[in-house]
Amino acid sequence: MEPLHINGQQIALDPEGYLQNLADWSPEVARQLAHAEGIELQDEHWEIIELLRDFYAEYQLSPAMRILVKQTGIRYGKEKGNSMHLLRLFPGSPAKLASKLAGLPKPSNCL
Amino acid sequence: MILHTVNRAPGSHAALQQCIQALSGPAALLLIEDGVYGATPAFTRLFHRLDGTVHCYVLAADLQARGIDALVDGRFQVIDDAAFVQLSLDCDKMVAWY
Amino acid sequence: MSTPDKQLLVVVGAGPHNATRARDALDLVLTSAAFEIGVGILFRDDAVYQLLPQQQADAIDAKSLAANLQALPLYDVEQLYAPRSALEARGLDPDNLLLPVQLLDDNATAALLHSYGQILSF
Amino acid sequence: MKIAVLVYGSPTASSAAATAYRYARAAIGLGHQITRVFFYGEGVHGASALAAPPQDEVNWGQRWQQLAQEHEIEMIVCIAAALRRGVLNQQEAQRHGKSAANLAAGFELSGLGQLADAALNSDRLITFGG
Repeated sequence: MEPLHINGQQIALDPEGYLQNLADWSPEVARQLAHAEGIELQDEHWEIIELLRDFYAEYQLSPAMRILVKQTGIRYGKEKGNSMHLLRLFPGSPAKLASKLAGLPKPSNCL
Repeated sequence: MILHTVNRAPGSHAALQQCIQALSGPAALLLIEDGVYGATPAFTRLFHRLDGTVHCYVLAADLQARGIDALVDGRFQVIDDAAFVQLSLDCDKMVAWY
Repeated sequence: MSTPDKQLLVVVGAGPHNATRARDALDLVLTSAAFEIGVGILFRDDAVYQLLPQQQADAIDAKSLAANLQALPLYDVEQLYAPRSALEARGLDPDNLLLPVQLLDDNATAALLHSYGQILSF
Repeated sequence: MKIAVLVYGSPTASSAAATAYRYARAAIGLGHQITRVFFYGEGVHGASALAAPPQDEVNWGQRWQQLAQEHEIEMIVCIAAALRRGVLNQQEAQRHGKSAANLAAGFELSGLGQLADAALNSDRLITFGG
């Protein structure tokens, strides 16, 4: 996929638009990746992206959907800890899409 | 009853010892692949811990392939592939040690 | 949670850097847990080395299995076991482990194998 | 009886694929059904269509293909383990920008859920370690 251009730097993407190099992630990268998916990031999106980045930093894992829902509830309250909230923010498959925008490794389609 | 299989040679690997340590009867212990070397007399001491409720088997094809079918210790019953299948069905689950 | 005969016991015998065995076992556990299948782990033999705190996998450019293991409680995987003899044989202190594991004597380890519906060993 | 088989060893570095094959054939011969064979860890190498052993040696991948075809056995290859080791179907090759695909016909890439399912929903799960 065409690379992103941020501050004169090229950010390489793989064929599905995931970062080739996870260290390239920045909030601006997330904004541009989201834009390519037709999403304009709002505060509620950033909450999930931050949660995913913290989760990954601590456990070196991308959480499965069920775990993401649970963790969202613990951190941001019950009204957000459900799959409807996540589906509204990240349509289709929320755990996968949000992980992509958060700069986590591409899942192996394992689940 | 649990079927335990061991596929590593006892001379170079601890799988057989580890299996025997975790065994309690009633159980079946089947040696396969390089594990069949464990059925030769040099290793009988490893089996002293087992009581009569642990039945010991060894897979015929793997013995023949290694030229040791004449060396099998009397504790073992030599079985073919079909008997292996039957044994795995007589037991309700298995643990593979490798 | 599923009934005992529908629960899996994943038995792992490899240390954290022995090929991909420890990770393969853990991946199966996490997948099962994500599908809400009841799953326990028996850390046998060298697998107790997985439980050492202060592992620094990045020193050999490896991914940290220890970090992954610490996610187990979040996945509601709380049936964690290790034979006391495996720790003793390796001179490890049972009070200084990464995760709260239930220590078993050899008879209890054998009984544990009998108590699960299915066993998958790595 | 419905029997599932797990192959966890590579066809060159272990006997897992060979022993599992003999077991499966014997089980079918006794009238049992092998529902699924799951290839995990180094076992995924057995699903490469590019293995080209000499003619006087057995190609275990091919033997599995034949057996699966004759007896309608699902042959599932763990996708995560396969991607790590370079065993890819066309779709994954594209997803990952690779120049070739090598998953042999008759094998299917899928997730570990298929192994958990086989463990809980078959009469037996028989593991062949590497």
